[in-house]
Amino acid sequence: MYVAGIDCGAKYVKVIIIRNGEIIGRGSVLSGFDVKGSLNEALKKAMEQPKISAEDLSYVVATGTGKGEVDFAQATMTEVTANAKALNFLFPSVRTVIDVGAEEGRAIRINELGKVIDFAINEKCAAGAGTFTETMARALEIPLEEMGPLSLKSQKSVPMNAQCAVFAESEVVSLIHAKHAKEDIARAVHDAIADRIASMARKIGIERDVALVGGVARNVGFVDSLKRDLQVELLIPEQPEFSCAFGAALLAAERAKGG
Amino acid sequence: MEREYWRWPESRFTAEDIDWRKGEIISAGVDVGSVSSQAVVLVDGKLFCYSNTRTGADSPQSAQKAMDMALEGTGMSLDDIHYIVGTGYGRVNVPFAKRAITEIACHARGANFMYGPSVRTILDMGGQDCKAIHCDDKGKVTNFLMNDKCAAGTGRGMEVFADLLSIPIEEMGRLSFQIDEEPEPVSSTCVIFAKSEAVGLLRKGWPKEKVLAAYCSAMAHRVVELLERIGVEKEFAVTGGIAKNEGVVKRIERELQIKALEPTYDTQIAGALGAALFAKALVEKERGLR
Amino acid sequence: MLEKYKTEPLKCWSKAKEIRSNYYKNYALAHEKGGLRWAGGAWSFDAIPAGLGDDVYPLTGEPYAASIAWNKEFALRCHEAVEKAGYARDLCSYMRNYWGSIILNEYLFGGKFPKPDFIWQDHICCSHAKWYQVARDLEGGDVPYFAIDVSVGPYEELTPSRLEYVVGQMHDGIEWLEKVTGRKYDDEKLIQAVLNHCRSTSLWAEICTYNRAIPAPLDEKTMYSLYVLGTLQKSSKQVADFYEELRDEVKDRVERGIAAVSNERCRVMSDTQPPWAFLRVFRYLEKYGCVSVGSLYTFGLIGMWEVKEDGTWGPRKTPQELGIEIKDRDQALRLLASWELKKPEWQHFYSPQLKSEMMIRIAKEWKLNGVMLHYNRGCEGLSLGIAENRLALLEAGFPVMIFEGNMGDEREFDEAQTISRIDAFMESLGFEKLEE
Amino acid sequence: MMERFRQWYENRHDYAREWKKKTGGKVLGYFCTYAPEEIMYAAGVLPVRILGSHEPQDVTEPHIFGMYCPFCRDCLAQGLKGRYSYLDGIMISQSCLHIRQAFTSWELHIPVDFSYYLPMPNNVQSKRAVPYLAHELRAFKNALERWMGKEIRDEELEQGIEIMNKSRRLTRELYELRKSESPPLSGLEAMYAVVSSQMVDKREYNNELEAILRKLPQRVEDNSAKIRLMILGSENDDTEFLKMVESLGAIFVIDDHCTGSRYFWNETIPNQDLFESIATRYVERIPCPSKDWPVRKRVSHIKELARDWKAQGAIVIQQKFCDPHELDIPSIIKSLKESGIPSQFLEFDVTVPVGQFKTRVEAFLEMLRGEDLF
Repeated sequence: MYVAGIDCGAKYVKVIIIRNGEIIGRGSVLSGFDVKGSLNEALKKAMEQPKISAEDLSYVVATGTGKGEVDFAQATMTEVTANAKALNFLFPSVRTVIDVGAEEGRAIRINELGKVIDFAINEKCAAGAGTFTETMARALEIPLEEMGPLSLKSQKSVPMNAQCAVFAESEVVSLIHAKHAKEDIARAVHDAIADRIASMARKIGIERDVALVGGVARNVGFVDSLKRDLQVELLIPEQPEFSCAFGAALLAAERAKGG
Repeated sequence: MEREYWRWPESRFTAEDIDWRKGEIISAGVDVGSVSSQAVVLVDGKLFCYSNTRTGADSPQSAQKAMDMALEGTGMSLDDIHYIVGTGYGRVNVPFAKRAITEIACHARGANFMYGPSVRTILDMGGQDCKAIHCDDKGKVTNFLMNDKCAAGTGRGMEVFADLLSIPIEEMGRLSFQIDEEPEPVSSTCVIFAKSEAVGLLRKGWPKEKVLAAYCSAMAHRVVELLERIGVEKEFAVTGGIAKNEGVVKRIERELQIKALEPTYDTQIAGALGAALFAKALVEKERGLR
Repeated sequence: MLEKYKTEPLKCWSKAKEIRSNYYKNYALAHEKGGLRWAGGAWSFDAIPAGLGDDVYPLTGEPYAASIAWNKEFALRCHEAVEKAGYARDLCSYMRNYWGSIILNEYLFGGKFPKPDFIWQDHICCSHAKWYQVARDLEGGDVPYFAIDVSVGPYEELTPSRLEYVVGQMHDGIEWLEKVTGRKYDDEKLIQAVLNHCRSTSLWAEICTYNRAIPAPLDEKTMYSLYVLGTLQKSSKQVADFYEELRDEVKDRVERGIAAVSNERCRVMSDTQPPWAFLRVFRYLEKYGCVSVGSLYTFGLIGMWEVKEDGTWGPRKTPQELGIEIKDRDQALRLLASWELKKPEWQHFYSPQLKSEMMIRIAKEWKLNGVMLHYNRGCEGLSLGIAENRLALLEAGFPVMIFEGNMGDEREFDEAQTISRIDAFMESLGFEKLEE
Repeated sequence: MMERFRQWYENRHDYAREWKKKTGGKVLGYFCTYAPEEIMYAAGVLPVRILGSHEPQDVTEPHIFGMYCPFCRDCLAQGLKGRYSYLDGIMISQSCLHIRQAFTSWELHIPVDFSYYLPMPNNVQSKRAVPYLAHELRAFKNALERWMGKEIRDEELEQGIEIMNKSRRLTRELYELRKSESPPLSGLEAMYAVVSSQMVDKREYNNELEAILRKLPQRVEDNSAKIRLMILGSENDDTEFLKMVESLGAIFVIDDHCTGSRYFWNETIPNQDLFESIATRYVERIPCPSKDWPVRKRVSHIKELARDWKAQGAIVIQQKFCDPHELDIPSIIKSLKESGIPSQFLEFDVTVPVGQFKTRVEAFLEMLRGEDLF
């Protein structure tokens, strides 16, 4: 029996297909503005490997900002619950989940059963972590994927206002003109985002173990800054951006069994 | 490689009718802004050549690049220039400049040259900040106001939208009028809010042009708020990169019910031009001419 | 959708609407009747100017500004007018709506903004006395202004000297009122107004107690339209009488099992003023069978409470009920001051703990499943200590969801995000949508 | 010459710890300059103002909602990070709601022996304010007596008043020197002096300042060509900002801050009832805007300062979200303009975007300088 979890995120559509608790297919596609089109494409990608067709899916659960677009889903769930489910399955010891995406960040406290105890989502004024790194990479004239490794070379912390991405940007411009080294600025950018995320996570209290998921978890510079800030080890699943989709797939599996 | 929609085309210009070797005073201004840099060279106060280029992560290099590009093919070298004034965010990092003067003073002075002495209110929309400047008939600043924090990032915001919509930045103004009727503006407070609103609208099926119109009018609205706080005295002119975006400028004019003066030069060079004019005055001072 | 309970509209509804609309009309038309107009906050002691005569009409700033917030187009014009005048956009949004209405010279209910004959204010937060200081500037600088400072600490620490400070200012205020209006002050009218004040506020608390019932006879969205009368003129006989009528109706609804939300199965409370332009958020809760039964804000801004013998909260006994006879001005003022200083929604200005205790009490006594806190960027007074309240509620075992917004400036509210938070919160409480 | 003040400011915590070791006394942290330090000195405790550190922080989000001013959050962060672990007590004298939250959260999460809320009246223009505050000051004294386990006698109160008055007098003398055509000290130095006086034993501060005042007139410092600026607004100990401005050919000659002149301007004039004397001082001092109503008394005071110290321009700063100042600034800017003093407004956070502010200030100075390049 095949089931799927679909995460219609701000930037990507991600699909996970599982059978008997095992991931057998995944697909990720830039969502663009034609969400339905991207959705079909991502689904197609995910079904390539197991060589199945949409009719073979006995249950589909959708999550993410665009979950309403998945009209063939039997159920929907929020990213908060999806993450809780996924991480409880992957790392049963996890009590705090931090999820950082392109636009939104969230922190979730869960118990040993994966039940959500408390959660926080970044406020309007602290949005845009992902976008911020992108524009800053541009200002520094380096490819986005080099931002992380570059910042690891820095030995110096440059304080920067953290709350708002736009204010932070004007500080970055000042730093550039004050001739700070690129690696120090890259680190300052990551420190600022980490600071913002940590601030939100502290709201719900950091209880170990702590997991980090979402696309930004792939940025080694950010991970380093966040670890330093929170003073905890971070468990990061292999494909951290698929965590919500996986959580949704887990729910789909339960439902399919008649749970 | 992916197309970089956000990038303004670079440009340069030389006045073919001027023989710089006959000039008494050769002065230059270099404006290193947060997004773009310009160099302007004047020969006896007449515009001889200029360049408009992208600012990199290293301001001295950006200054050098702008200067090299302006001088390209003119036969003039740095040593031929009597005085250089630096301006813009990176003004103190212009290695060959003798003095730094703020972009606020330079834009007023440059606008006075570009638009004539009747200019009283200048709106300079740059990459990071937006400034409303009052000046007298000589282009001397009498008052100025900068955007509040929440309205920062005007120029960068346009770039974000160019990317988001995959529309070349220089096309944005024109396209923003290809709509049936003016939509409600998106959030006028903040670039980040505006972007997330725009994504929502696009997913709802709004055509790109309409989203663009909503953003341009939000920007215009935000700028008008700034202008109204300082007051708009005639004549009114717009300088800086976004002056090239008719989608914003026309909407500002519509809201203010005032027509902005028509530019005869590349509006982005106003700062460097003002700096070059100040450089000329400084040479005259040095030579005891004033 | 599953309908567990019967519901029916409130019979008093149209009367509440009528009182409100007459109130705004009377203020505008006061001069035509030879009367006086005064402006001030909803926290000001409106019983005191009542001693100037029956033809003295108030305009309280907060409810007026909240009405503006309902009208998005007008509100936005107000904000922009205020920003243009050089005032910061992060200031109290009620205050900005109110100033905007003066600057634009437009009265929300038609015509030009009616200039008050005097300002009668009190000072509770950083903005209150300053609000009308600026309003006076905007009105041309010639409106007589008086404000009373009530910042004497929490009620449980009230001392004779602290009370004296407030009462002293009240006495000064009456002298001042006589001077600026040229009218003779009538103590008998003051006494009546004080009694009405106590009656209104005690009755409102009683009305709120009926919401302990399952199903709740009122939902918070409805309560907003009812408690507001207390912010307009709680010292008027009309408001006190209305609350009596409403009390009877709500009591009857409980007896007959009439619900505000027919599928009620989850009960929450909110906190602080809601984002007025987005009350549909409360409607959205109903998709989950969730009802907000009130908040410390709706219960304790107008309602006066005390701990009853059984340890639960009940309406504070009025002087009438206690058989106290008010004989003179001084006694009336003392009574009024000490009555008001016990306002629940005032205590937390001194310590978030005092508020947390009251909120936990409500959560227990009103049998709540969770709490939705509105982190209100529009009001620094009522958002004071809200983060600590959140921690205390969690500690006490009540799940909490927070959402950021602004009561009067819709630019600071993100509706889509708030809806998705509600989804996540409901999921975490174990509820699924009853309908799509 | 004035290095000591900077050292005290930068090593405030070491100073306090040393002081405790040396004297065996108690240190009482206070949150707002309405705190009656006279009574604390009379009680033999060291009053220390709790201030922030100007570093970005991420520990206060669970406790204070982000719409309150960065300063109050910065203050609380210092407590949460344990930097004030030597405090034996804390107190606040009522002023704005923002800083009140730093106090109430501190009370909850960083317990100390002694914690006191003094409900300083807000209606300082009412005749009821002095008798009421005198009463509250007595209550505060009683609380201190209970805490310290000793009586506070009138002589001690008189001494407390004298310690405070002396530091006020001396600091005013220091400020008088800034009226000179070429002020012998920078605005930054003046700021270090005043802010450090909020952190150290005033007796020690008085001795240091007395010595400096003897030497200062001989100091050779040519500041005559600099643009004379006034700085005013909310709490400000942003030394980096002052340094930046004064590096651009300007000098701050006068201020109106609670970390500046507003703190020490008025003296306590002792009369028969010492509590009433102290109450009168705090009721009549140059007000924080949160207490400046119905009349805005501070506006005319600011204009006088600008006139007497010959300020050519004013920099008006405000902590982000500081409502009391936001409510006065438009009227201050207007009134300065009417008396021919241009101003430049800047919104402060824990850290400021130096590049952008530098441009604004430089352009402002260019305008004031009016160099003829036209």
